[in-house]
Amino acid sequence: MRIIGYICDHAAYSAADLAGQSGLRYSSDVVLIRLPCAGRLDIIQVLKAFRDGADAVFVAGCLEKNCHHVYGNIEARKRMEQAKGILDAIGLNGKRLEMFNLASNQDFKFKEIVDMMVKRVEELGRNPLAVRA
Amino acid sequence: MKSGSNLEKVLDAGNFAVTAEIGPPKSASAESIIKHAKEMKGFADAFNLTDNQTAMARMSSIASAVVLIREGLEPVIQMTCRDRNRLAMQSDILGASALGVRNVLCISGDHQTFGNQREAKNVYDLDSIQQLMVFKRMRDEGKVWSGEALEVAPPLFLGAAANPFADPFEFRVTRLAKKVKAGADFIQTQSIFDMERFERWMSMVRAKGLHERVHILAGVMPLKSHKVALYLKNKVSGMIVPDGVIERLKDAKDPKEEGIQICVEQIQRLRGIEGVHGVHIMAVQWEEKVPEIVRKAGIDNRRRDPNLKHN
Amino acid sequence: MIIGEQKPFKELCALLDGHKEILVAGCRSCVAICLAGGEKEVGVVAESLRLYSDLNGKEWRVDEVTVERQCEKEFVLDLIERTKGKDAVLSLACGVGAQSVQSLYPGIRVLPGLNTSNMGAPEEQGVFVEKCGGCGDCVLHLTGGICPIVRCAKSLLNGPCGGSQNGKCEISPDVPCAWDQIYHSLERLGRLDLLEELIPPKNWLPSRSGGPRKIVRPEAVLTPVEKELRGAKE
Amino acid sequence: MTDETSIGVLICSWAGGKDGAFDLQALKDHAARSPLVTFVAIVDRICSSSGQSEAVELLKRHKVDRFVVAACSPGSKEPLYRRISSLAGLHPLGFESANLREQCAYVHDSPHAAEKAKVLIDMAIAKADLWVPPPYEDELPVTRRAAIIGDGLAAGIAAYELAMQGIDVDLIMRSEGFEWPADYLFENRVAQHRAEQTMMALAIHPRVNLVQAAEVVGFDGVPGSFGLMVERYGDILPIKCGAVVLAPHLEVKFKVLRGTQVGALLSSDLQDGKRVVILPGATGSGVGCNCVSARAVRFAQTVKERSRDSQVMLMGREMRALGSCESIYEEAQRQGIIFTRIEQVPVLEGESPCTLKVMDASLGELAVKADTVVMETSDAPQLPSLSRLFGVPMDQKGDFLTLETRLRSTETMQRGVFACRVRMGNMMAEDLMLEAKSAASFAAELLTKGTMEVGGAVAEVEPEKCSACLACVRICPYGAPVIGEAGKAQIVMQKCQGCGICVGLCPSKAIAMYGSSDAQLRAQASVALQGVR
Repeated sequence: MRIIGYICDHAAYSAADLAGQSGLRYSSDVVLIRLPCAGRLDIIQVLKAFRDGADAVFVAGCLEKNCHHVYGNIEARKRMEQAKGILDAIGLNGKRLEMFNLASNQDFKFKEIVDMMVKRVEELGRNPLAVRA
Repeated sequence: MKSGSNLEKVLDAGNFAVTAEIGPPKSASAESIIKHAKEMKGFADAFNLTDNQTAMARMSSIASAVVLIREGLEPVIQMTCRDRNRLAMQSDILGASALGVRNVLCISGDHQTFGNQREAKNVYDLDSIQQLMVFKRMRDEGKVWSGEALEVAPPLFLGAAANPFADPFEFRVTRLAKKVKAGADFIQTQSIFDMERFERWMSMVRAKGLHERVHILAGVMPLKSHKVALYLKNKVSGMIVPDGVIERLKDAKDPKEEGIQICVEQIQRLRGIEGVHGVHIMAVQWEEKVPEIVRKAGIDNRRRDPNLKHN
Repeated sequence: MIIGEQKPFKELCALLDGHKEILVAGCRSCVAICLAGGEKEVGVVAESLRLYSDLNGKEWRVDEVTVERQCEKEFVLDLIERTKGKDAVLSLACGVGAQSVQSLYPGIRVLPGLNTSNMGAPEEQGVFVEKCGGCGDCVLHLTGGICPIVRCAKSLLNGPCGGSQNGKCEISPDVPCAWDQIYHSLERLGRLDLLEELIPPKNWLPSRSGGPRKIVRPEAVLTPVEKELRGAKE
Repeated sequence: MTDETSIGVLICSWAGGKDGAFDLQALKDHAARSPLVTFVAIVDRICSSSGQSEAVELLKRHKVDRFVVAACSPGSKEPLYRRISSLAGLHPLGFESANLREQCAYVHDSPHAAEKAKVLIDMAIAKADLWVPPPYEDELPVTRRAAIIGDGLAAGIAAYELAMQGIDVDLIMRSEGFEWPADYLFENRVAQHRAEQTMMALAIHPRVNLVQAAEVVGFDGVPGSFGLMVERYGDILPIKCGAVVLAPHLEVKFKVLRGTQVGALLSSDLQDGKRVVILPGATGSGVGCNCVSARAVRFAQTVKERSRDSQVMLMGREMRALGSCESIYEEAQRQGIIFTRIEQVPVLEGESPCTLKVMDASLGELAVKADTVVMETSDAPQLPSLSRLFGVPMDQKGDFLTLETRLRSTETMQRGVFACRVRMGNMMAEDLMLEAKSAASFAAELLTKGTMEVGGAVAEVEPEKCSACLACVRICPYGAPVIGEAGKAQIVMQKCQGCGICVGLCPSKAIAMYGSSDAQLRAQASVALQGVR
């Protein structure tokens, strides 16, 4: 299984760090990619990740109205909503993609998010492209 | 005399005219028109035949008019700008005229998206004012719009609609003036429920002297229930239904009876307004009630007193 | 500018069915600005198609390119290399662009990826509204700078119909009544008198009634001599 | 491999945590197998001074042009890596990090952690390979001068604070003279005394240039060197500065809704109008139902003191009395001033005497009779025009919207422009002074250094791809993109804060981003997903 988490360099990255410092365990199938802000991400990157076989992708930004870059997280959410629609149309369940908002002290929530995405892949099954390999 | 129609005669003689609306059927059979004709004969001076009302395909207003003529009633054909370009309008008018139709109501028409064939393409080559201009030229100059002469000009009594309840309110009288200038001989208004606003509009009409240049027939509609009233109020653009009317229908033991009663009272009140030369009754899918309304309102006497101007 | 929007993804897939070598071609002009066919949308569509193909065993090979203006021959000719071996071009340009690609590459099927909608303007980021009907006989001087041809659902020329209420059109409470706007615009300009004039039936000849319209600027067209001296190959 | 790149990999000896979640030697061998890598070394605690020296030494020796640090979270370590990079003679931003501790050793069990560490290090190498040196200037000169705009206490305090730090200040005021505005309410008399002294000292401070009867009409330039156009007696005066502090004056007034005028209320015995109700104002102009301010309590006390047999009532949703204001509140209660907690905006019926229909929090619906109704109102008339001119948006309360979320409460979306919020806290003078001091200290931070850092992880437009669609101009929170003279977008580097929102949005893919390019993000994902398909 492979899950890509695009996380913003502010609240989300801090929450992930805190999760580490708190020793919260999560699946090593989850790989994080750091973004300057969730608003940096575009749909193409996400689609390409799925084409490479990612079973799920999640994006984590700051809490709404609390974004380090004012509203980059809202921009990201809109784009991810669009991407979910595309995934559904393609026939790859849009539920494989989620956007989350985190505060920098939410290490437990970070772990919950990761666990939830792992569980979701278990429910939905692996990306058909990944299984075929 | 422009057309020699009965309606024109009644109005020019200064009598209080009554017109009533008949909706042509979604049918290839004229049975329902004949039925309405028999019920209503003698209770109105002329009968409007709607043209694909609410943008739904129905029997054509001209064909329906011919059925009516055969039954001995006088038709007013309605013609929307939605469904015909100027060529079709002019040819249809020539044809209708040849078949004995004298009265035409020029209207924009409900937008096609209201109907049951939303995908249709509308025409709107002309608007209703331009339509009046074209028909007036045909009648008065004996020419088609481009100026080419007609062998025989159609004798027409030209009507137009007016909606005192649409916005911008201040413009509504200007628009009436434009219609008069364009050639309207008579006006049939949108259904009136808000009497106060209508009176305000009429006073503006009188201030411009328009009531002396055109015959205004005030539109009325009997309501079957408060639900219908609410629908008109909330869903139909350009309709104002006061809460008092809705309450009356809601509280009534027999809402249908009450609906007729309200309509009758409205007619009586409208009759007293200076410049109102008649009423236009739109009993949508309730045409059989027209005789009752006319009788109760005391305007069923088709014998006219020539000394009374629009009584 | 020209406003268009992408056809639904499923429709794009259906259009491409049976083709193998596909070029998704965008345009950097109007359709980029209306977020329908610029390089980013080309990327999204191309990537989506690849993913769809992989998942459904379509074996599409999807290439992508975006040109400066798909409506201009010179820019479209730059695609010579990119179109080699392709059996379909999915054009994310407006209908004009798609046609110019087809006319220059008659051997390749050009499929429209967009529905070209109208001539309009961005009202705010992400909102595009039709403003001009291209009727060929402008009346804005009579209507307070607001076009009744496209902004009125019935293209009326002599004022609002009876369906205008509270500034809204009868077709939907979301649609402003153009004639209400015209009225208020002329009111602000102190020219309500213009509304009293009868506007006669419109000449639709310069609109679509005259077949495809063509505008020729003689001073800009190269004369036969100029063409000869340039050695222009037509 | 990109042409002419050479990557060094430095693995911190503590990357696997103190207990060593994975075998560093194996990781080193793994990284060394990458064709992109010139050398790999395990450095003993890279953040220690010996570790830093060792890192610099290694980078120099192997003549690499960029490197990967595989260590703990880069969050707080990046300044250190910049130093290492600079000392090694490389671009200060020429490194990528692999967070092997917080994102691997600490969160995964050991066999998995070892595998994951390899992935993370490969991702960092792939990203480093595609690294493009960004435009970067860490010593861009800054105009060492501040412009403070506003009348009143906040402006004065900000100007004084900056002047005391040796910075020349232009204090641009609307008012003609320089007078101490009397309508500030202090919690603390010592603070009041100090503020009064400050304001007096300000007028004669050699570093403060008072620009009176002046209106700012133009603002341009870039952070670090702004230009203001100030209109004064019909003349336009240009002012150059490196930072701007916006500190408009908040006027607080008591407005009579019914009955006796304010002057009469405060000056003489009340003849009629004995029942006085004081209401809080709402945002805008109407009656509100929010917080009862200490100022309103003071006003009530004054009325009560002038006319002992009057009935004075304060209404509001909240009775907030912070700090020593608590004593004012208690004092007022002792004096017999009535406090009514209301839930909704009261409805006034009739003239004087009138009836207030209120929703009391405990008693439910009440009808209160009053001869005089007074409402506390506040207005910062200069604020909206400053908001427009400087591109600092206003919030719903009509106050400046600042970057509070970054714990930098007076920083705004415009770099180098700082704003004092006028509707903070209890509207006590101390609150305003805190805002002013905060803004001054941020401005001072920028100006005293004399230089600023520009560039790095910024966005950049490729003009030949730009459609000038304005999407970036409309979306950027910082106002960094503009349409340049060539009719294409360009990003003012001094304003860009590197969020990349425009990069993800641009419909023509005409904006590239240093440090997080499409290719780099793509490469990281590809490596992470290697072998999955």
